[in-house]
Amino acid sequence: MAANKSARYGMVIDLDRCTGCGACMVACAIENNVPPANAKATERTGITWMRVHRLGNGRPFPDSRAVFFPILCQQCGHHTPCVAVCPQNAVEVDAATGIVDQMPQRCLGCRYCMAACPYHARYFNWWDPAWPAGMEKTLNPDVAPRMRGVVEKCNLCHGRLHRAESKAAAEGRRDIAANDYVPACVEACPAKAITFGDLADDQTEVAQLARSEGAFRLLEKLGTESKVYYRSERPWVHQAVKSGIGKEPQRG
Amino acid sequence: MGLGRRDLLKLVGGGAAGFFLTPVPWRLIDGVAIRTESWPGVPDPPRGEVRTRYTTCTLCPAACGVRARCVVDQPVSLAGVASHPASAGVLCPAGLCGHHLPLLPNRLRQALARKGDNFQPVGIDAVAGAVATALADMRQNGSAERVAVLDARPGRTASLMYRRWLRAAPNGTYLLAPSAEATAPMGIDIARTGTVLSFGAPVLDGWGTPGRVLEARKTFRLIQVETRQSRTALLADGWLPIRPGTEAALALGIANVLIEEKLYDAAAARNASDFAAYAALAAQFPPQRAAQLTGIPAQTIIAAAHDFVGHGPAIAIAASDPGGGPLGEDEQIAIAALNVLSGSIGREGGFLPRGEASRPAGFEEAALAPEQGIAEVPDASIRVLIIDDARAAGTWCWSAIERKLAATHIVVAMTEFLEGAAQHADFAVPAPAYLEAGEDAPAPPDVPAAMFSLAGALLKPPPEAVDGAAFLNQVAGGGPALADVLKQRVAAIHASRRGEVFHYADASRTAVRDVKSAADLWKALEEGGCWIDHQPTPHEKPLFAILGDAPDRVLEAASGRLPADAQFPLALVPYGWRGAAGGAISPIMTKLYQESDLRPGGDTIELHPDTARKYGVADGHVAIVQTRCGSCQRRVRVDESVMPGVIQAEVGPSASGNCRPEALLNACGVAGDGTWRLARASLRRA
Amino acid sequence: MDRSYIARGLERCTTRRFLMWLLPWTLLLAFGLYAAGLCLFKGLNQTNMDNRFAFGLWIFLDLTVIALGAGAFFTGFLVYILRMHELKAVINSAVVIGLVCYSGAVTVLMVDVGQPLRAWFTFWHPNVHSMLTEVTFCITCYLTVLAIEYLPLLLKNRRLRQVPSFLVFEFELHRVMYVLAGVGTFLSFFHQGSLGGLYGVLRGRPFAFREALGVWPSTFFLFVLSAAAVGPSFVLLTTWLVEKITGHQLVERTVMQKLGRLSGVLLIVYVLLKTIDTLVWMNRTVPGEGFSPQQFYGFEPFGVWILFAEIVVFGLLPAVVLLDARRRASQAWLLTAAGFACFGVALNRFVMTIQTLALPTLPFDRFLSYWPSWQEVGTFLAVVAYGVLVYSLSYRYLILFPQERDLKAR
Amino acid sequence: MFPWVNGFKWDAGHVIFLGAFYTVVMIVLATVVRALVRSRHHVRVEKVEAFRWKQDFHDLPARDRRCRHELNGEVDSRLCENGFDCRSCAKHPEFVQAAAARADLPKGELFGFPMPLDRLYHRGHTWVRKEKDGTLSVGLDELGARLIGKPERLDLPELGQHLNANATAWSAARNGATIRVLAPIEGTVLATGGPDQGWYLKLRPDGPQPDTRHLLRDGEAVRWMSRELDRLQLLATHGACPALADGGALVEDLGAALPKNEWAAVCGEMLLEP
Repeated sequence: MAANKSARYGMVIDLDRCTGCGACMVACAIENNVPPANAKATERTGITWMRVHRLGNGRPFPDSRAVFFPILCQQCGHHTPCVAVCPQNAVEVDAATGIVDQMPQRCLGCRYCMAACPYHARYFNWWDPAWPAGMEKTLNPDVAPRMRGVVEKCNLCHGRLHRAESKAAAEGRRDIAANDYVPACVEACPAKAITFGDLADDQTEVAQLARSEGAFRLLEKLGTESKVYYRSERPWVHQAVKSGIGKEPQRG
Repeated sequence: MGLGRRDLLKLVGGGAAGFFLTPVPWRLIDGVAIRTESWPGVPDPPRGEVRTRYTTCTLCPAACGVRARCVVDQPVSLAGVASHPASAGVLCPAGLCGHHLPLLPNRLRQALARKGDNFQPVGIDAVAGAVATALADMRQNGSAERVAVLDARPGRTASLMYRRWLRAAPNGTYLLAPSAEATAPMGIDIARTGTVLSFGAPVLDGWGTPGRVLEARKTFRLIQVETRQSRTALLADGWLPIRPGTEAALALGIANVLIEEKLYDAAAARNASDFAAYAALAAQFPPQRAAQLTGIPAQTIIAAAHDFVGHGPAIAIAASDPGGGPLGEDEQIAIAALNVLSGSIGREGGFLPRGEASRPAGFEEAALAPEQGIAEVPDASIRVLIIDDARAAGTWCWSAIERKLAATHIVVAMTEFLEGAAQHADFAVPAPAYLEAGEDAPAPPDVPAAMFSLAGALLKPPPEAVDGAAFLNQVAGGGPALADVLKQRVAAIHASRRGEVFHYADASRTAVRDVKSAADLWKALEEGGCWIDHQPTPHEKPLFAILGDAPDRVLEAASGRLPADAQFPLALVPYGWRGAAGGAISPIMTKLYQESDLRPGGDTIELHPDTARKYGVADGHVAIVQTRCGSCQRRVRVDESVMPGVIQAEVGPSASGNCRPEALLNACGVAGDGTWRLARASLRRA
Repeated sequence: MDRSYIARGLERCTTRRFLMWLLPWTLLLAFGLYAAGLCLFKGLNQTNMDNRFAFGLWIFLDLTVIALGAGAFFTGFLVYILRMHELKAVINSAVVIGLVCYSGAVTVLMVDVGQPLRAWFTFWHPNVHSMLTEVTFCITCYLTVLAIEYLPLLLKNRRLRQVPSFLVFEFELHRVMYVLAGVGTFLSFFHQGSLGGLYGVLRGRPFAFREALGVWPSTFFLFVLSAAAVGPSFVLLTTWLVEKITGHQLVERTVMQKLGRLSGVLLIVYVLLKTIDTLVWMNRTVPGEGFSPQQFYGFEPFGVWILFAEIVVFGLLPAVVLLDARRRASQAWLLTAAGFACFGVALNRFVMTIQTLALPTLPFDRFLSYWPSWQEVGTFLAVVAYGVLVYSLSYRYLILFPQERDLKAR
Repeated sequence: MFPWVNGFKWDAGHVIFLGAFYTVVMIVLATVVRALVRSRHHVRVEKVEAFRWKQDFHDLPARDRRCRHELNGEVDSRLCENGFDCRSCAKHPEFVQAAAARADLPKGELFGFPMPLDRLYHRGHTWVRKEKDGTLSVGLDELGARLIGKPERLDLPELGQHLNANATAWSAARNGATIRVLAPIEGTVLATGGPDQGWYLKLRPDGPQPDTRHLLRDGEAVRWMSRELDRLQLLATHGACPALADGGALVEDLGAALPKNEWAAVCGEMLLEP
């Protein structure tokens, strides 16, 4: 995969392997300096770039089944909903990587992009980012914390991409090595449910998985060409995804 | 003159206008835009040299390898160690943010002594003094009361030191935590297992060594027997939603099928001295009866039995759930017996006897106090109780321990936080936190091969903090330091010339016999490595009794733990998740239970819609759960996946923070053997 | 005592009574400013908005208020461009209403964004493809225009016009008013439209997304039309309200009916196009995005009734009434119809903003509920109070209704 | 925003959008600046009073802007467009010719309301009298005098100041209101009098033969005055005041008779101040 030849980084998440442990969410928060919840925060005001949802089959005990659905920015590749709406170009699609990048330093917090995102993958800083006293020491030096009142979201661990790029540069390589750039959630997943890589390169495992039987994307018909694929062998999961909205979730 | 002034004004005005036509002011504004990034409330991450250091996780018995990314000396993120022989490059959520624990604001930084209901600062020597005088007093009038160490993390070198110290102490008693996983007598050769029949063990959600288990998941079939639709149940190949407290009945039901249909391993059965008695017991539980008791259709039971032995090697496990507590001893017997039938004991893909890293001289079993369960100690018999790592004891029922204490007693808690059992202690002694203690990690409970890894300290502990060994030395007035004993042990391992060293940094392995000196081995382990013995080879299967002395107790257990009770019609099923069920956790964990609904949280109960309707509560209501032993208040979540007539209650952190697990655990009541898995309960809206 | 500030020949209540009237509104304003202050200094966590309900009460009311404020540009357009002189009777009042609505809306928007200090970024790094950019540019420009249009009214104050330069400036401004009216119309057309586009472009919100006509979604034009349609109605209602409160007749009845008729004509066109749009949306847009329209109306309380209410009860009905000269002649019918028309457009804005966000888009989504916090309500009340105060002061000291004196003389 | 600011692209979108934006800004700016410049100019050349009258006249209700020839019965209905300055009116001479035939001898009073015909009347209730010495005296007519009565303060122009027709000649303050009185004709102030002298100003006309075509005379003046009395009565009765209570004789001092606000309004109406 290459940073200069235009790559299309994406991932395939195997829903049949995801145990819903939440390691990805924790690893993501640590990697990207996402602050702990304010005491008043709820599951609707928190910040979870990576968030694992639970989708039930809507049938009662003992036939009820559920699957865990990790949702992160789907990195839409075609009329990316959030990019077009941002009034001050705070969202950009990086041509080299295909990553949809949010620039918090330019965001004024109008939240239009959040209304635009059908995957609810964007999060607003409702509070000042606060770590318990002394815990600022544990912040990742590669990522700047965001201020109150701006929107943020998953950028496939930009810090790690830069690290990989500078490493490649230091070693005089033009392309970054596949295993040098792995987002925190992918690295952390105990079940190895997430496969990450360059979708543009047919040789990569991720590209093949994305084309494999049982792979699908959310809201495919919107034509957003998202670069996050899911796969499951379970027919009811495909059913539930096709039938779209309209089912109350089992939890919450 | 006036004219002059006008000209001047014109000049200034024109100049100003002209200035605004140049890029300069706009450039300035652009700069200002960037400046707005610096905002009072936003902390600035510390910069500095970035290093990678290695250690071993001691937050749970899994002892996963840890790769720490440090800025200078401060870890900023933790990750697994790729291809680690046990953890296979995996850390659990709790492990991923373990580096936050030493920095938590509620960290205990000096010794405290109880005064009435609250604590006051006190010197550690004063604590040691108090213990010493108590011991002296006991020695003097040779009382029958005991000195006990309750070890939340048995199997460490420090545990050995406790046991040796207790041997010398009056009626020294070494107690295992009620739900200690680490003490399993046999490891599991999971990589080669064909079928796992799990009775409520959170196989895929923090059981044994997660990395190892999840890696093997591709190859074994999983049948989950559990009341709750746990994460494991969701991903299992088969889920048997069982009526609470009837696990033994199902085990015997399955045994019945296997014996009736001659599907069991006759050879293995021959090694059991009391197989006939066992068969007779099983005969009392034909599928229909088992079905009645467990609520699982007879056909399903029969199918499960076939499934179980269909793809060998097949193991049946009944490990504990950190919140739900272990199954009762008798259930465990009934379940373990299935392994006799499947012949999985002592064979590849089944249970293999666990090896142990060589011990230094002076730590032979004979020189140590025996390991005992709390149940084995008579009530009101403990005069001095020292609890090691009380934080990990966050999910013990204090009532189980309390009843063992003598009328006059001293309870000393070695702990990093005033959490869990420590809240009940007379003295709380600050202990080094995770990443601060230079200690060893016990071999993972499910790994058959002996393992030994150092959990090297990445951080300096607070000046006041002392580890358990040092404290006991202070009490006894002298003794070896933990570090020295560790060195001795490494030397012993080196001397044994067995096994190999796995280096975290480059995933390479070196045979111990190729390691020049004990010092080199120590260095290798301290820089990040673990010693692992060869896989133990299957050996001659010894004679043993399945039911031991407890056939009628097993029968009783199998007839159902929860007799119907008009006053308390519901079954209360507590459960927890490893790493968060205990006391203090990283604030980042709020992502899991507060900022998302991934984990219900320790302030909720889950009910089936019908149950909720029946008791007049709805989603979001606050309800009071009442049992014979106590009650607790929790928010209701209605969930169709819950078994009707069951209250699921999570033991863990909660967004509201006002809910401590004790309230629930004590409400659960404690069985004689110190387990608290189930209770009869009633429900009403608060 | 402030006699000398009040134009000669206008009857106004005593200063004391006037102050008594101002008092409660001032208190309300103070309270609202406190609420807004909380949101500004403590952050938007003071509101009940959240990541899923990213927009709430404020955006809904902004859209509504701006739609109602459209009377300013539309009346201006009719008077200065189409030369409908009889509407001169309400133009001044319309300008004040417009000023109040727009300045109020912009203020609330300032509180609504997370980083008001960076509001100017939109001008600095404009993304010309964003509807919000269009809105921001147009509204700020138009607010300036409104301020300039308000100036002559102010300068015409009996005291101020004693100052020679004011007098002359007012005279000169008045002569170029048609230019400003033209610019205002241009700007209003675009921002009313882009306000509609705001939600129409949201491909990710199938409930709001509409097919594009040229570079704009159909909602762009529907919003322009509906705004123009209710503008006169709202002017009509306010005029009537002021008459009721002050007890003076302010404009000829014929003017009111004229306004009503204008509303009716535009409204009927709007209802027609809205119906077509809805049909296209149901049969083409929604299925194309992999949903079925029923799915959106399956969640109580937002059933199909809301669609019916919006188009028929509060659209077609008032339009028909306003177009019927006999009904129009009756004050009761006229005002009720105008009221319905305004409510209908408010309902439309509500559906576009609140209902859109409440609806789930993913299989594991829930239908969300949202209730504004007191800080949100307070902030909006501040705008209401501010509006009432500005209008009251203008009514007392400026000449909002040129016909008033003559009607009194009769 | 600008080519040198980060994010700007020379694509159609930017060019069109920002182009339109700058155009709008320019137009608005230009309009305002123009208005400012022009007004500044006018202030400098003292056209203020002219503008004031222009506006006042524009703001007068239609019924107060009737053409003198309508009052005179020469035409059914005609509105004045020249601010009552017939000298700049194209139609005026035609009317005069047409009326020339009709000659009548009115008497110098109207239901006991003195109306000396030795002077010319202005519609702002002032009169002009040519004196022997060629100067012009200016005063309030009987109606005006009774309206204003004894002012508490009187702001008379300085000597030597030049007045234009329809500019503010002087203003009188009473009952907390100021009433401005229009100059009937242009000229330079030679002397100032007051209510007691019977005249207010003595003016030197601009030319040897001052043009007084715009002023009312003889019968025309009488007819106008009678209409003015009707108007006053209308206003007064509207305010329910004792103006003509005793069978038509106008009270001596309306300023005292009417309630303050009422009085101010009536003065405004009668003295052509909107």
